[in-house]
Amino acid sequence: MTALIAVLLLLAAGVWFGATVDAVAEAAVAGRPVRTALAAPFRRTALMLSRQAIETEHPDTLNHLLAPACYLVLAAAGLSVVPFAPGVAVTDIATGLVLWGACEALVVVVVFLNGWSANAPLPLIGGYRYVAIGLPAMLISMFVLIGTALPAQSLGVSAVVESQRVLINAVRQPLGLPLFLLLGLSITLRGPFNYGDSADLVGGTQAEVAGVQRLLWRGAKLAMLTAFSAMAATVFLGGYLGPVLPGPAWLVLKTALVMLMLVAITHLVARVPPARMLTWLWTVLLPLSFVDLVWAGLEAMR
Amino acid sequence: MTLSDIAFWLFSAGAVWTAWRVFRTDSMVRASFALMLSFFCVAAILLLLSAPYLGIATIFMMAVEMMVMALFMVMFMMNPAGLNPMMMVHQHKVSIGAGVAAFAGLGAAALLTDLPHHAVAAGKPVIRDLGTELLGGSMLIFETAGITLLATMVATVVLSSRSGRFGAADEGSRPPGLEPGGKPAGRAPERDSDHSHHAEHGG
Amino acid sequence: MTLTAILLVAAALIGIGLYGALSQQSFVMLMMGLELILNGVLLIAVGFWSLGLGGPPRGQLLAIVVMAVMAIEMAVGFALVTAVYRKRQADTTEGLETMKH
Amino acid sequence: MAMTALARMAARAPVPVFVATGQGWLASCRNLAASVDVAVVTNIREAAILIVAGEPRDEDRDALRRLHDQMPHPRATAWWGARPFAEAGSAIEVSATDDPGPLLRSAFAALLARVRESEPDWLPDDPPNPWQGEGDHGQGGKGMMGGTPYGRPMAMTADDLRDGLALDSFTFTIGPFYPSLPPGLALELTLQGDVIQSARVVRPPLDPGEDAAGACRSMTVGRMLRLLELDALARRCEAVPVEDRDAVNGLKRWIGASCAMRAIPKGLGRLAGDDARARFTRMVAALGDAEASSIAGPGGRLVDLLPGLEWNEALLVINSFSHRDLVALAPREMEQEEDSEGSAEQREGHGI
Repeated sequence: MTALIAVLLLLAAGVWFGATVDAVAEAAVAGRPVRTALAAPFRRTALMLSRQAIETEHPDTLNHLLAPACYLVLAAAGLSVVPFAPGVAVTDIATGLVLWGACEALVVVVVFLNGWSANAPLPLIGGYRYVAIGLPAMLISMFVLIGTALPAQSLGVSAVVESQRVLINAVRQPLGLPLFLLLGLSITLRGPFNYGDSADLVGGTQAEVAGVQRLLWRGAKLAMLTAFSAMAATVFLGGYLGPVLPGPAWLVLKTALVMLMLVAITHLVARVPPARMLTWLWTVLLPLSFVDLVWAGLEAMR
Repeated sequence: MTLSDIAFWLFSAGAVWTAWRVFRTDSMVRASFALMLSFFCVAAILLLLSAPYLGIATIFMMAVEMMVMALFMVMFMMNPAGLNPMMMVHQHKVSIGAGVAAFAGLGAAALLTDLPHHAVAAGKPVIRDLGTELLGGSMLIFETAGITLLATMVATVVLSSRSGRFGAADEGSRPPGLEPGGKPAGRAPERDSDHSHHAEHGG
Repeated sequence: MTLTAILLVAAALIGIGLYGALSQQSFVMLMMGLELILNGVLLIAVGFWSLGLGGPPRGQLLAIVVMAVMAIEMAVGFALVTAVYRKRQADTTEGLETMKH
Repeated sequence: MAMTALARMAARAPVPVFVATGQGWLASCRNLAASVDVAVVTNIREAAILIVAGEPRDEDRDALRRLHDQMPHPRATAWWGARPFAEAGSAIEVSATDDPGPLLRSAFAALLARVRESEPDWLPDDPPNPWQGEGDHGQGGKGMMGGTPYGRPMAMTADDLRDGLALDSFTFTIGPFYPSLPPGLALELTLQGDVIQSARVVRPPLDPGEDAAGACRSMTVGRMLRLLELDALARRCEAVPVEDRDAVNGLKRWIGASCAMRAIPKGLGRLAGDDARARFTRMVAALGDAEASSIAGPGGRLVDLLPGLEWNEALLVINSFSHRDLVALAPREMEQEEDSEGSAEQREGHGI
């Protein structure tokens, strides 16, 4: 029960924190006043709530409503495997990493459905494009995650945390965290991996959405950012492990750190055209994840 | 009736109903994802059957597979959204008969056979068992599956790519002669080519 | 939740799958039927493993093999659809009246 | 009328505006980007106020009406140095020399407080063709292929440039207000998936005139950065005061550090020996210069560069040319001009 409350609290706090950091970073890069950016998330929320929701011509209504809701649920489900302290997790199962992987895979489905359901060309192109990039990105993350399971000798997330008592995985498997961050950008549709909601398609899967629907999708994206950051902090940065402060505090701090990194990358690094990214994913990044896996295996056998 | 019994019947009903919807919806994308939901219901039953790894792995795999399925649906169907009614069937009555017969036969077999009763002991380390089996006693089978998948990948690329060994796949190709400069071996590709686009989709 | 109940559910899935595989003209829909049959097989395998035989490790191995078969069926199926479409502009089984090039 | 707390909160946000640029108005639009009162959005679905900046061309008027009707309620239109249409009821009129910021802000607050009425549609909300009633299921024709559901003809297969898999192609028009294209340019594109099979110029880009070269350049670089998913940097670029050397040099450093140049594939859109990356690099280097830089007589046609390119690459190629070069590269094509008019698949600002 405490774990469930903790998950919901962390999600809510993460959505607020993510929105604020995002607005501040955007204002800083855009050369606009940073102070008003602190209130910007609330104002934008109010603005979106006071606008009409769009209905396109003959949309797939069921999926149009389900997609943002499912995205939010996936964020919560993904976060549920993260332990806040020894033994305190909503789903403390021996296959936590596989469950997280299933959430990743379903994000691809949800984003595609979001683009599909509007029954309009630009969202559909966005959805298609996202599938092409999102699937290989997800494959890479699975290899990287299996790498972290090797020293823990378990697919359970708690065991992965405990295996980092001496040395965190970010140091033990130096390729792991950077590759995993790519997935984070991909499943939250951000910056260099924003192929679903991209600007050249005037918002891609979001091109035909306004009002509450837009707000929901935005919120779900930020919730997923929180869930991913907590997962990255747990699997690569030792999660709740740390001196002096209590365990949950460490987890929150590390989560915030990962979120900051992702937000910075979002606004500072350019995105390459999809065809080029697809080539890189299959020919450079996927082999790199194999190297990471071999590295992790050799290290675990030591 | 315990809680897990109720869950089992709910998921069973879900699995069968979504499976039925696959062939009854006009929208091809919905059909793909109805199939995905059917798999998810079965995965939930697997979880109830104390097979946690298999259950979650099924969800993981089917999410990806059905995503690809939906893509191919949109690609190849001329009306993927089902804006027009969609009923592309042949030998319909025979198929219904075969489906009913299969269900009746298998169902009768299930009801009439004296089935063994020996449930998994609670607390059995099933995931560890699976791991040691995969990489221990049955390693050869597991590796064979892996190699087969690799072969599948190669075969898939060969089959679907345009550039063939002897020319573009859609132009028809002839292997070169058996001796250098000789007559091309094999039959000349026919130039009839029923390239009437979507010729098959009559009313 | 008895083994008989599980086998009945699996039989229903296999029945629907067989109907789909036999009746659908479109290749992709046909493959959905095949997938459903395998879905039923997976349920049967795990059902026997869990309730009938007391969880022998090889039962789970069989389920993994079934999943691999599904993946292979999908991949080869789609490759064939693409190859046929390239040549014949057709995505239905009637487009394959002849195996000739 | 008392505003609700929600509306008060919303009214403090920068006014989301979509700018429809008309003749001779390119330079003034830059000032909007620098204003703290407004946030220029690139999607009409996000906008609350449509700014018609300068008189639209006669042939763009219908497109503008369609654009307006895509804006979600509550909405309004501001006419900045332009004559309002007859159907535009209570128009916000801003004279050409004024800063529209304060007026927009008060109109926005009035809209949210429901003091000001939201504008009704300017065009009838009908499907382009009747479709209901025919066929077994009222789908507008016989069988699965027949009819024109919702007035759209069924997609038909066509040849494909990428790998010859002849799937359903899709023809539609983007522009003249598409945010990733230079103002005024409208293209009719035929797509297979996201690969462009053929392109035709429906409307040429607006001619900016000699004195707007500097402003056009920062707008073009801004569009380019947005295509590279650097929205915040694009805003900085659009708002940067061109006479402030430090600010401009700082901007160039930001752009360099973001790997924007290296993100563009080499050899993309090669024309007269230069590829898109080289043109963009030169354009960034020339930021802050007032005089126009142009490829000396580029020669060639824009529509010949596009087929075979993926959507994002095609937009990168288009925006790698300076506005003046584009005017030369994409001249008005006289034949079939009226053909696409009234076609069901007009997409003006963006999607549907």
